[in-house]
Formats: sequence, structure tokens, C-alpha cells
Amino acid sequence: MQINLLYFARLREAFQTGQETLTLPDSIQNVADLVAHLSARGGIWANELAANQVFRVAVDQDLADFSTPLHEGAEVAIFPPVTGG
Amino acid sequence: MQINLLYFARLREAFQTGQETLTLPDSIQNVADLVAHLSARGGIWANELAANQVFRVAVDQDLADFSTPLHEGAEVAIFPPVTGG
Amino acid sequence: MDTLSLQPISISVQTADFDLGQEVDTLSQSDHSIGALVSFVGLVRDLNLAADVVSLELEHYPGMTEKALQYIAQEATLRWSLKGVRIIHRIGNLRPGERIVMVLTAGAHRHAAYEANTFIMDYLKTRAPFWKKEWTPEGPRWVAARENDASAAARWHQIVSERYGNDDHD
Amino acid sequence: MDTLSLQPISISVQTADFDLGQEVDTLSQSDHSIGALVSFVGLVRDLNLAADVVSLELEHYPGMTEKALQYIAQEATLRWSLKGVRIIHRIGNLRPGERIVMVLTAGAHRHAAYEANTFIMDYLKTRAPFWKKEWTPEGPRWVAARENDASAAARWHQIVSERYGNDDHD
Repeated sequence: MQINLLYFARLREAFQTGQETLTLPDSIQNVADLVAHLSARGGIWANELAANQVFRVAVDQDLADFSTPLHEGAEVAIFPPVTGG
Repeated sequence: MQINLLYFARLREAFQTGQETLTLPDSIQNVADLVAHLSARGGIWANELAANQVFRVAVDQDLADFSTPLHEGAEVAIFPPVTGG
Repeated sequence: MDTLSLQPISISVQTADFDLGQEVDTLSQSDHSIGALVSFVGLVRDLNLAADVVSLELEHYPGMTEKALQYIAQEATLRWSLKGVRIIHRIGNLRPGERIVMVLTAGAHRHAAYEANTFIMDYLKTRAPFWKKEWTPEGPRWVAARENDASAAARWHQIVSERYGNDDHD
Repeated sequence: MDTLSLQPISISVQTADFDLGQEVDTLSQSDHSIGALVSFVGLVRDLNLAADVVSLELEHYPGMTEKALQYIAQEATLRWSLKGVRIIHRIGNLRPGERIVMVLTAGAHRHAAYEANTFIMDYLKTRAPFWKKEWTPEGPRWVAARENDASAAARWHQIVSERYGNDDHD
């Protein structure tokens, strides 16, 4: 399936991109699979998405957890813990 | 001793006065004594200051209880539970 | 904990209306270490009043009123780390929708400002000598005290002693 | 419980400043059954920032921001009996002393307005996608999230389920 990926704040700067469109292999079904897939890129991706890092994921603009399923055309955002208010 | 008595709101209207200066017999030492003294006037005084009535007493503009002592020149106010805010 | 000079307390008992935005601006511009401003505004409401009520009259005990409000504000600054407290309570005749009371609490952190504000209103409702009278075409009637208000104030004795051994509870 | 039409929710994400007094007036004049109005205003504070910080920049996730704030406000109207909720959050560049966020909650009774306001701020701080960056002469740095904020939001799950089986808790 194809998804639209967004990055915000510190992670947008670390990944040096705010957006990418990604076609995922069939084995990737949920958020955990996606994070592992991105982490496999190595370098900053492996560092920032490591198990000891704190980050948030939203699917279709709702906060998600690792078990949240992905679907064709999903908008998936990865960002640091929020600091508004 | 001589005290200055103030009444407010519903009690001011019931007693038909907002203020009186009272010279108390020596036996009256605290708020409980004073309330009994006023209650002994009978009529509306006995009704409003009966044990089953809810009212508040302030001595020198601080909320008091039945054991609060009185003193020469004290300002004693008797009023219904407050309803501001 | 801040010194008392950093916790300005300001109390007004007045017939005139007040401007909430201006009150908040005055307090926040006085000190840029203020991060959180909580305000409570109490209004004369329709539902509280029977359909035939034309207006509300607020009687108070001059002298004790100011003393009670000052005491309540000082208690709040002792219990929470605050940068400022402002209380305005109106007296006289008020119509439905009009403002009766305003409590502003300012602090570095929001939880102190929220809790101090709630505390002040709970105490004000049970300790400050104000009385409301409803005016109707048939005549006036005094508003009865709410038992809820007394239990809300009593609850603070327990909550504050249980949870706040110190004032660092943001 | 009131119908949803009696609990108007209004959300704004904007670069412009706002007028607290006008916001409160607009809400209170819309419904004379409102007896209690609680507002929270968050300010950029000096202490939060190192001495060399010139300004704060607020980034957000357009689309999700509005959705998250709407969700938070709706949750509050489901848990407490409210007459209205208004949330404004600013984005862009802000200097010390400037307003960042405003939450207004209106109800017939004060405890619902206080608690709903605290609830909204606790959730906003952990669920609404805003990020703060401090600008200094040496360059920018991202503000780190506070662990306190996450635990404050988590506490509501427990408090609300323990204390509020129904929405009549003035």
C-alpha cells in the first residue's frame, strides 16, 4: 500500500524532510511495522526511532499506538512529544 | 461590658434593626452567653436564635464560634449564612 | 517560595462593573515570570432566578468584607506559589447576565493558579459576608445558602493537608 | 444533561493575538443561564526561557491541531455539564509576556467550569500537536516535553471515573 508520511518539529529537522510518499511492502500492516521499516534505513532514522527514544505517531490525524493498523492512502505523522499550551 | 451589635440581611429585617449598643451583665463572657441573652428577649429573637436555626456570628469582623470570648468595646455581628460570589 | 512582595494581593468591593481583559493585562504585564493566569467570573443567571425575578440585590458587611477577602487571598498565597491575586466583588443591584464577582490568580505554573482560584471561590462563598436578595414584582426574598458551598470549603482542609506538604506541585 | 446544541464549541488556531474580555463577553451574552465562567490564559514567560532567548516559535500540525482541540473540547462537554467551550491557540513567533493559549469554559455551576478547564489544558498539553522552539542569538533549540504534563493528563482517567458517575457534581 501507499501512505503519506509527515514529520514535525525536531524530527522534521533531523530527517531533513517534512513529507514523503512511501509504497510499503505487503508485510507492513501496522505502526510498529512501519517504524521498524523506517529504522532499517540506518543513520539518523535508526537513532531517532530506536526503542529508547520517545516519539509520537498519528494515523489520519488521530494519536496512534504501535498496534494501530495502516491502510491504503493513510496519513501517518511522526513527531516528538508535544509542547504546546 | 459594653458591645456594639450588628445584624445583616434577613436577620436585620427580622429584628427590625441593623445596630444596637448593649451593656451586658458580668455573667456574659462569650458568644454562647450573648446568644442566650438575646434569645431571652422572646418573640422573633427566641425564634431566630433557637438551637435549630442556622446563623453566623463574627467578633471584631472575624468569624467566631460559640466559645469565642467577648471583650469591652467588641463589634459583634449576627447574620445568616452568606450567599455571595 | 516567593517573598510576599512578589505576591501582590488586590481586593475591591464596588458597585461598578469591571473589565476582565484589562484586569488580566494589568496583572500579567506587571511580571513576565507569570506563565499561567486563571480567572473566574460569576454572573447573575436566569435559571437561578424564578421567571418573575427582576434583579438581584447584594448586601454586605462593610469592613468585614474587605478583611475576609484579604484573609482568603493571603491563605491562597501561603498554600500555593502565586505571583498575584486580584478579587473584585460587586454590591448593589444587578440584573441577569451581569458580572457579580471576579477572581484572578497568576502563577508560574497552571496547577497552582487553578487550585488557588478554586480555593478562593470556595472560601469566598462561605466566609465573605455578602447576601443576595431577589427582587420580584411581589416583593423581595433572600437567597438561601447552598449546603454544597460549605462542604466544598471544608474539603480544602483535607485536600491541602493530604496533598501539599510543600508548594511545589505543578 | 443539556443537548449538544446548548454546548457550543469554538476552536481557533491563529497567529493573531486575542481579546480575553471580548471572548468572555461573547460567550456570556449568548446564554443567560451561564453562572460561571473560567478562563485560562497561558503566557510566554521569562523564567521558562534562558536569559538569551529572544522569542518563541510555535510549530503545529495543520488539520490535526483543530481535530485534536475539537476532540478535547467534546470530551469535556461529555464529562461535565457545560454551556460553552472556547479554545484559542496561537502559532508563529511570540515574545515574553505574550499570550499563547486561552481556554474558556462556561457552565451553570463553578465546579464544572473549573474542572473542565483544567481537564482541557491537561489534555491539550499532551495531545494537541504544537511544538515550541526557543530562538537565541546562538540559534534555535526545541523545548523538551514535561513529564508532569503527561501524568496530569493520565490522572483524569482515574479521577473522572472515580468521582463522576454522573454529571451533577457542582
